[in-house]
Amino acid sequence: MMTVAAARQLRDGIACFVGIGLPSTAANLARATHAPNLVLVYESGCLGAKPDRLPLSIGDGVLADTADAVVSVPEVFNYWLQPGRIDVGFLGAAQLDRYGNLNTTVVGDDYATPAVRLPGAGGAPEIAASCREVVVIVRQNPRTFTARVDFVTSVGYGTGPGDRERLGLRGGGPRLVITDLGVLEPDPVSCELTLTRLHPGVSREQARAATGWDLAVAEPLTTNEPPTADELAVLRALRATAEGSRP
Amino acid sequence: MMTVAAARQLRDGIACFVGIGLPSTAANLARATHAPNLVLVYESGCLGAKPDRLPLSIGDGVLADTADAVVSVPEVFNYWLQPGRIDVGFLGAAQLDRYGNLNTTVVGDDYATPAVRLPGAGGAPEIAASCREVVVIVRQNPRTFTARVDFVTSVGYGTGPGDRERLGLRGGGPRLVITDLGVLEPDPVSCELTLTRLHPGVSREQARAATGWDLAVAEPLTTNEPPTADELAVLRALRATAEGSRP
Amino acid sequence: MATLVPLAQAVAELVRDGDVVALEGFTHLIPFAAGHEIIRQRRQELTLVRMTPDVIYDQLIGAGCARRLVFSWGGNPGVGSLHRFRDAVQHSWPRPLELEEHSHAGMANRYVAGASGLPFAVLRGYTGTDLPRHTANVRSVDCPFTGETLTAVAALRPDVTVVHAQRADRAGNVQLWGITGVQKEAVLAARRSLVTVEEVVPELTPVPGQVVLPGWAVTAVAEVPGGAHPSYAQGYSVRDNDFYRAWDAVSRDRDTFRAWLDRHVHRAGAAA
Amino acid sequence: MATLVPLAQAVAELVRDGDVVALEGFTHLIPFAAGHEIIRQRRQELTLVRMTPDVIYDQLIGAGCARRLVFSWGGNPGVGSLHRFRDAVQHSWPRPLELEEHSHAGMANRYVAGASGLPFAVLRGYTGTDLPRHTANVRSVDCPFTGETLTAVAALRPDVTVVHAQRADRAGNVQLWGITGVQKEAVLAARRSLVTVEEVVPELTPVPGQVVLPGWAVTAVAEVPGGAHPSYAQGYSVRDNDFYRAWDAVSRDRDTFRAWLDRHVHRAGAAA
Repeated sequence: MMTVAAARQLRDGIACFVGIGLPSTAANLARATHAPNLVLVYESGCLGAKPDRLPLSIGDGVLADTADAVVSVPEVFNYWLQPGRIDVGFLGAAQLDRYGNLNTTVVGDDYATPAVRLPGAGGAPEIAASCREVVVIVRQNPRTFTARVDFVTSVGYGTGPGDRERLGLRGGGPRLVITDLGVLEPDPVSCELTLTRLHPGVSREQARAATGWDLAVAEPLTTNEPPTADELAVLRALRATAEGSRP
Repeated sequence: MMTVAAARQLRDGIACFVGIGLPSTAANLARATHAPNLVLVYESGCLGAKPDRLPLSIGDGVLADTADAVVSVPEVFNYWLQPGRIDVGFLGAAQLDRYGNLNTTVVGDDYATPAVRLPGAGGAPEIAASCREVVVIVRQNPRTFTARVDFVTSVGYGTGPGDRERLGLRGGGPRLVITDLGVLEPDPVSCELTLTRLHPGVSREQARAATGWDLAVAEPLTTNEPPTADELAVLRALRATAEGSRP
Repeated sequence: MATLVPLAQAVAELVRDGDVVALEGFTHLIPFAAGHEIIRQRRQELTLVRMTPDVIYDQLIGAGCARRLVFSWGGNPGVGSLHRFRDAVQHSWPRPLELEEHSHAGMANRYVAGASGLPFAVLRGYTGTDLPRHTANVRSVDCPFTGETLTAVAALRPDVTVVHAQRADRAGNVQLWGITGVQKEAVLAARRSLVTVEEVVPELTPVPGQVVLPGWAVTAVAEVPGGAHPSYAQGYSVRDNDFYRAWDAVSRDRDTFRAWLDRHVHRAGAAA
Repeated sequence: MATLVPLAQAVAELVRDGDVVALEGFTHLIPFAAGHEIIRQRRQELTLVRMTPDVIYDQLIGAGCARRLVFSWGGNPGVGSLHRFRDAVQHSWPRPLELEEHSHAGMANRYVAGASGLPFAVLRGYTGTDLPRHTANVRSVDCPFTGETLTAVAALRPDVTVVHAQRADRAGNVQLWGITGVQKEAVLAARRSLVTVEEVVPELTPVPGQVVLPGWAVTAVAEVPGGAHPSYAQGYSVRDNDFYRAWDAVSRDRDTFRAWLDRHVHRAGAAA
């Protein structure tokens, strides 16, 4: 459902900066259903990749083979991401706070001796800064949805309204957080992430219990349409191409 | 003779930044005679061009067709010239002073209303700054060899010893000035251009009379070997390929 | 997604009086046909930007389209001077021409900064020359790590960049190869862009040395076979060196130039 | 001009204890064989630099070659964590590992600055994150034209960069294509460079999407067919995804890892 909900967010014809895993699956699902002209940009330098199977890594050969252009890594960041040419950036996180700030670096209070060492920043800080909007895809539980992230790897709305402008971040910031329970959106005034939609069969109490802060809930709170038969069929077919990679 | 003298300066295997006209002819003469592994770099982005005929312009198709690599114009300046990877840069000029500073911008006292508007800087300022050494090829007469250039387009030794270091210029500066009368080299102490060699049949008085300042002369003053039959034959053959372009 | 439109319409829509206009192409792939269309539509007060203003800018300047020229080398490559350019600078004919001049390295980096969404670029350049005295767009910047002083150049952001390429597909993806110069940067630095191409093809077969500009990064594409003449399009045509040599005589005299312009640009367009 | 030498000799001559060493290759063309040779030659106290330290750096770190890691994303792409990397950071095994971490954009620009002979590069990045607190190589710089504050990153200048490519000719000209990542910049930023190639051919036939590194910009070339395995060389091999998945189990346990290293690196080399 996370993947389907994410795919539905992608309008046809926009340019989308894609990481591997769920974002790549969602983007390719969108391309195979309602958004055939979606432009997939991978940080490996593949612009307009049109993979016919799910790549296991962002450097998979199928991305270069099917791209409109393959450019260097400095170029993809400097000429394509940085000037704001990308409409939507997809990000995941190990921790996220109420303002959509993301941590993919370390879990624990001390950076030098972390409880868990995570992979680090990758392209995320500049994707979060420069894409016109950001969609976060992350499973919702109190460990991940935390009042304070241990490390700010990528900035959402900082400490609240006006922070992005003060920092000179030119992209719009997180527009949606899609979880396994529902969808959160920033409050237009406070920038605080607010539960706006639930997936079918999920209750607001479940979502609040899975959040490490006092989660605001929109009124009315709506429920997402369940995946259509077509979406599920395409998704299954896509995953079957991925050579046993994790969903 | 200028062309032959310039070609002789190019050791085999070095990388040489070439402009069109005499420098290109000289570099290709060298490649066709004693320096088959000379690397020709053109500011159009052609690295290691091996033209079989003289190109009329630095963007001639034969340069791209025969190059080891064709790179963008920003790249040729940023990755190849600027870091000091080029051994020798060839430059011409409309005016040159005793410290080898060059003018290719305007003749006349007032920049805004010049007596003669010249083409401008092109790649010259950074060639003069960054190549390990510079060879200037220019016809010698009092109008060109002037006590003060009307505009410093490219820096030689500035106002004298230590100036290049003070300005942060990392290349070595003009090592040779090759004219239709002979060869000038900077004095190792004063940096002032000094007549060190004459072409056959030219007198030191002719050279001094063709110079707009009191030209220093080295002792002993030697005379260049005349062009060999082989050099002349290759040069004629090269020029015949240039579709009637000027020598 | 780039739209495929006729050249006249593209110029009418994208190039406006007073615009900062860059026509790029480093000796190769110079967008002559688009330049002629700008002359035919009698654009005025343009700031013309180009690393190597050569014959096409000599024509635009002589036709009176330009108020200002931003450049790094202005000449007829392999031949000599640009007489219309010199006449404008030295005698204000047909109108005064303001100049802002740079080195190639400076111009290239100004486009790089523009393409990168940065307000400036850093280089080793200009130091000790008289160039920075005559422009506000060259300054110095200190390295925050070493303290070393380097040169900063201001980003170039043309209102519109025009380039010529070999091919495009129907989605407006553009493919060029051979000497590709600064075209990618000039297009990406601009607010709007127009690419004239030798041909529109169903599919862009990959070519060694190619640069591909995705259609979503280009505003408009116009099919103009031979649109780079007298420069050339590698794989399609060779440089018309005779034209460049002949231009010297045509452009020396104002009347000869005007007659040439009338016959080969204004009336050529009217017939088309 | 690059010299053609056997891999063991190239590593012996070019990679020294205590060096700053960059092995680059963005998922594609990762120089595994060269990394294994560094392990076999038991290099110590290296500062390892790489945008995406993945399995090859997990092996180098687990083997105890590294004192310090400079990177932007450390993981097993598409699989999960790097257990040797985590063990070194979290438990100092087999020795403590200092970290300096950046974003991809920052690392890429640090190489660009190194390749360009500049002490720093400018970008929009890092702002508001906790990354700059933990490194001295990220600072701010003010635009001398607009006054805007931007981010500066210090140039990377590795002592030696190692990359893998598809082909070289006998003059040491190197050709790579497909995803070419940051390899050109990493080679040009380094004081010395080693390129392992799938094959040495008499002539480099041009290929679409190619990057060519002229032999005079490369120190040494070593022919190592399959030298990128388990990553891949487009046109020669496909990525061994099973190896990456299997690495997760191999690397979780110190003894399993040591046994693997002994068998597949140390003894493999001795037999060769």
